Amino acid sequence: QANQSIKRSAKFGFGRTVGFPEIAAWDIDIRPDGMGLPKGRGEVKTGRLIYAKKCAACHGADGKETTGVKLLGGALVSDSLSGRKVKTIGNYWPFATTLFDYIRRAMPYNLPGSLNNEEVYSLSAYLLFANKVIKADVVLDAVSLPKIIMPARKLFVMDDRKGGKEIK
Amino acid sequence: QANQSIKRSAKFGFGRTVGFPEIAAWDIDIRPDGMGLPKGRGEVKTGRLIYAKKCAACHGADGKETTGVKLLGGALVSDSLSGRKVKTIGNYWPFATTLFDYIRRAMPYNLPGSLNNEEVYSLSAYLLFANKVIKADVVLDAVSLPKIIMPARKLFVMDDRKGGKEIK
Amino acid sequence: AVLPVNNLFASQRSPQDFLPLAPEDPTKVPGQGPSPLGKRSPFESPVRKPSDISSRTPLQDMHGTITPSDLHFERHHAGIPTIDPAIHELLIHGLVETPIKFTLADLKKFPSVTRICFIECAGNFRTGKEEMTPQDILGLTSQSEWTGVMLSTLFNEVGIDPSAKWFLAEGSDAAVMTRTIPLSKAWDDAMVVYAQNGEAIRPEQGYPMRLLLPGFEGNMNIKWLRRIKLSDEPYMTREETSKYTYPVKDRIRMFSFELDARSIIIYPAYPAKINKGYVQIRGIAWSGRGKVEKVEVSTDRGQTWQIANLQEPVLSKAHTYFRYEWNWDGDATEILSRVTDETGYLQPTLQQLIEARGPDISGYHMNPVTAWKINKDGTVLFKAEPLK
Amino acid sequence: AVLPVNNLFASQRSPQDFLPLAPEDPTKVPGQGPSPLGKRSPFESPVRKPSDISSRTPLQDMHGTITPSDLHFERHHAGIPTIDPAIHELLIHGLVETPIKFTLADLKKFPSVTRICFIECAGNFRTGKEEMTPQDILGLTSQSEWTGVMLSTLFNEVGIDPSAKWFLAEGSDAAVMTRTIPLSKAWDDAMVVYAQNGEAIRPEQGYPMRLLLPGFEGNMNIKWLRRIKLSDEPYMTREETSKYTYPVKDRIRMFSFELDARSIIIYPAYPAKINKGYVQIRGIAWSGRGKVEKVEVSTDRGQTWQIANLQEPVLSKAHTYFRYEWNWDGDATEILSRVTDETGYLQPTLQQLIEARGPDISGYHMNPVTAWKINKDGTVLFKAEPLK
Ligand code: HEC
Ligand code: HEC
Ligand SMILES: [Ca+2]
Ligand SMILES: [Ca+2]
Ligand SMILES: [Ca+2]
Ligand SMILES: [Ca+2]
Ligand SMILES: [Ca+2]
Ligand SMILES: [Ca+2]
Ligand SMILES: [Co+2]
Ligand SMILES: [Co+2]
Repeated sequence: QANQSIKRSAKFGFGRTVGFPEIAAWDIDIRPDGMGLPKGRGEVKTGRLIYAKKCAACHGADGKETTGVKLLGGALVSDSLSGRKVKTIGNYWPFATTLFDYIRRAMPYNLPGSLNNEEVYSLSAYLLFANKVIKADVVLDAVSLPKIIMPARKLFVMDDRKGGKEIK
Repeated sequence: QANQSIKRSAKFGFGRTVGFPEIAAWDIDIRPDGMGLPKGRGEVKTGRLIYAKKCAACHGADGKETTGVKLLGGALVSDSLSGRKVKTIGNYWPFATTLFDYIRRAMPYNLPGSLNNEEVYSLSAYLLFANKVIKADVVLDAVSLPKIIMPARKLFVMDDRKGGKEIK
Repeated sequence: AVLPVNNLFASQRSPQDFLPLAPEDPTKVPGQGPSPLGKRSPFESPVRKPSDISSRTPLQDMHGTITPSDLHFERHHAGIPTIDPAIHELLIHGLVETPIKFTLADLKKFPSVTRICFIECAGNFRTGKEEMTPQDILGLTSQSEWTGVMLSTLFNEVGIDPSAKWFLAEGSDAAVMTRTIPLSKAWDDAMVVYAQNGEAIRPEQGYPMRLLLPGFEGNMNIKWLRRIKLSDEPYMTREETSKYTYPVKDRIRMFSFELDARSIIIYPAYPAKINKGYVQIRGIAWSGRGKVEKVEVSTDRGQTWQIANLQEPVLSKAHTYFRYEWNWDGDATEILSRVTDETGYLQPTLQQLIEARGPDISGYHMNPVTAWKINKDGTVLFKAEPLK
Repeated sequence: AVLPVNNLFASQRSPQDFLPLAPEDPTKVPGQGPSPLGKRSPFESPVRKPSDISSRTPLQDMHGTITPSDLHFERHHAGIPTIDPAIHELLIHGLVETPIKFTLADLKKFPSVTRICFIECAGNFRTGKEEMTPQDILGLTSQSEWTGVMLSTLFNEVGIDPSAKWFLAEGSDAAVMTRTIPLSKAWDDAMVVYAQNGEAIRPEQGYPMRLLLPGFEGNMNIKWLRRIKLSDEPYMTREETSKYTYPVKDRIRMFSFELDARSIIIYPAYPAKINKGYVQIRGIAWSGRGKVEKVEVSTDRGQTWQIANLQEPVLSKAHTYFRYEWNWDGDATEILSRVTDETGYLQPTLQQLIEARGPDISGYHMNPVTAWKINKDGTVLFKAEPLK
């Protein structure tokens, strides 16, 4: 109904052209190839400390669900790919970059946007370690993080529904 | 769009059939031919007294507009057909039955439905007299009221627009 | 085409007014959680303009055709009654086989039907000064998605006597509002509606039920409907004789039900201020006689006319949104709109209406083309043409 | 088909609850005068059902297709931000010729467009017990008349690099919600909208501006939109990997944007109670892929199917109201609806979905035919089919 697609080369001229510094202030996204990852580095042991202080309250001391305890933020850690009942970073996340991006933009839930890049690298390292994706001594930075192959990566497929009659 | 006119002879059977007494309690309408007018009668001089008590506050002591005074209920009385600026019973109302019907259902504004039939006949008589439609000694009842020919009657015509292009 | 935030209600709210506090960076503060009922942003407060007897829809603020229910115009003659829907009944009697009373619950059992249409007060036109908004000029019209039962369904249920030609509809308000309507409208598209925009009809629009007569004078769409009486002749109630009648030359026209086609530009309109260059002209057009066929816009004082875009879907007896893409060269001018409906009727100028009806022309059924004056500084004023 | 007054929110309000006072005869008491803003009747109080993270539209109470704005479902991941529209800006950058920031006032200067469509959460399906209302089962869908600017208009303004294939959309809420969308959707029917049902968009729906992607997962219609970035590949954000993905046999399906066609009977439905005889079956049907082509209703447990009436106008990617006239003979039975959309897709049964996707079927993109059990006493219960 409303889609009179308006193609015009002439510009309306509304809005304000912006330059690099103003864009950079908002440009927080991270791609699977690492584009967007900032300078800085993080280690598992630092991450473990920050996690205990800023995350454990909502995600549990070890990031796992205990029977009978409802975690405010849900479980983040699982042991293997087999137990798919609880979807976690270890068994369900296809890209490690997503972890950095999401923690930086949205966590901790009560103080989103409060972590610095080093903290986010460290937390990512700790959570990947806790999920048995990386070893305890791996140091994460803009180069190493995107190289991590997540266990669940191979399970993900793009939508293969094509519309039409087929039930898929 | 929505007008799938549903003609069916079979009844749905919803609702409740009602008999005469229940209908009569609500059946207050009056037709120009007098159908619906109740028993009772009213005189100009009684009407004048009721008017002073129950109506004058909003419609003025003599029912007319005085320059500078805004009547809460507007003017009800005019002298002749010529001065059509203020539309009143005398110069603008085509049927006397309307007066009875309207006063009974809606007036006085602050206590609608509070007048008895005798009062309404009397007020109608007084207002028709004040508008020079009837003489001071006319007695109004179900027979005499519908016979009154209102001065404005001859001016009224049914809608003669026929739709289509014409501006009318 | 500057349409700054909060200018929408410029007439109600001065820039000095208190504005609510918002965090400098909303991405750093968790927001409020879900709730049973939503509220407007504290930065938006659209309002009707109330007088003693009516309130007007802020047409200039409408970006669509459905009027938010709490902004639907009001016109009542003795206030809004408070009605208990469990007690309220609708009586249908007179020239019928079986007089029946229906509760709201009864009505909801019948086949239901939904339609979108406008309701407009027959007295919807004001003029007089340049500083008038669309709301001031034409705010006594609104549009809703109505749901209820076809009146014909109810009439089939009570059984209509062949001698019946009219029906009286009566409200349950303190005016016990009454109008006579030709029976043919019941077999055409009249409805008794109990829902408005998906939910229960609002108190100002007749809760728990109202008559809906698409395209007919608003006043006839009796609210708080409690009684319908079939008759072989009209009742000549006060609202169809003393009111809702108007001089046409040396006569007074009564029983003029259909609202003739009309349109109004709602942007740019007073108090908007526009800039040179691209301006999207927006407005609404409607007809009580069917669909809008076309809307034309003039940006040169009515010398030439261009076709405006109509927002789909175009529905019968419904406000139809139109848009026209304009490049304002910065010169003072006047912009106007005129509608043609599917019966071929072209919205007249005030002059044409005066010619047709004589100089005593009054406030009812006035649908003249209205113009906005664009000043060189971009300010917009209503072209308030004198009635005589 | 008894639909008693105030049963609508039976689950929220018990009959013992206080009801407001109304005069015994409202024709004898002058009512309240006009006001700037209307209110619901004190006898009606429709409500959403809120949880910690969402609230559901009371579908069973909807008599039309437009959801009243304050009853539009909610789903947010960090609450509703409070945003000052004078400060808020939308940045479009990345693979563009000229990165530009637009204020709300800027957006309103562009050509505006209005369309009616639904927005539905991709996780909109709950089952589990018989005492579930349509609101409980499927309340995360609502419909509005949206107005704003075509995203293609804004993209033409910034100039899109030929290498761009995707765009990231980001919200200004505390979740800084982010999704990647194929660029083709921008050239098709994506919009940035600032108005909902005629007035400013509501805070829960993204005030002052949101992305509108007709037919796509609700979550992608980014609210409180502050940034769009053109890219040659998707970002794999948390919401398109950890969430809004679902097992299909031994794989996990991601980027499944279009919502397949579905329907639900909203009357009679739990907790309604019907009587023998005429019952109008009512419901809504919709498809993320286009128009509803037909809706079929079965009143015999799915053995035979009859065509339902569709409320006109039938719009693309829009809730479409359907009705079916039924005579209930008083026997226990099950009633069901199923929709076919204009692509020929027929709404599947739960069994068909499980066959297609495997036994690990999850909460996203679940659109099975749902049935209501009619008991001999006229009570209605949800037929809660087990997921495995
Ligand atoms: C006050 C409670 C709270 C705190 C503290 C908190 N989180 Fe969360 N977290 C949540 C909630 C709630 C969600 C789900 C948000 C949503 O609805 O999208 C979540 C989601 C997540 C997720 C996504 C899980 C998934 O499978 O999609 C990650 C990762 C995460 N948090 C990491 C962290 C880290 C790291 C910290 C500490 C820096 C932290 N959280 C602190 C409440 C919390
Ligand atoms: C408290 C104020 C008030 C009082 C007292 C009052 N009226 Fe009225 N009257 C009004 C108002 C206001 C109207 C216009 C109502 C409307 O908006 O439709 C009116 C209208 C009328 C009209 C219709 C005028 C026309 O030209 O259409 C008549 C006749 C009338 N009143 C008669 C009476 C009579 C007789 C009484 C006393 C029994 C009375 N009124 C007492 C306020 C009042
Ligand atoms: Ca980046
Ligand atoms: Ca009678
Ligand atoms: Ca009216
Ligand atoms: Ca010029
Ligand atoms: Ca959603
Ligand atoms: Ca049977
Ligand atoms: Co009126
Ligand atoms: Co969601």
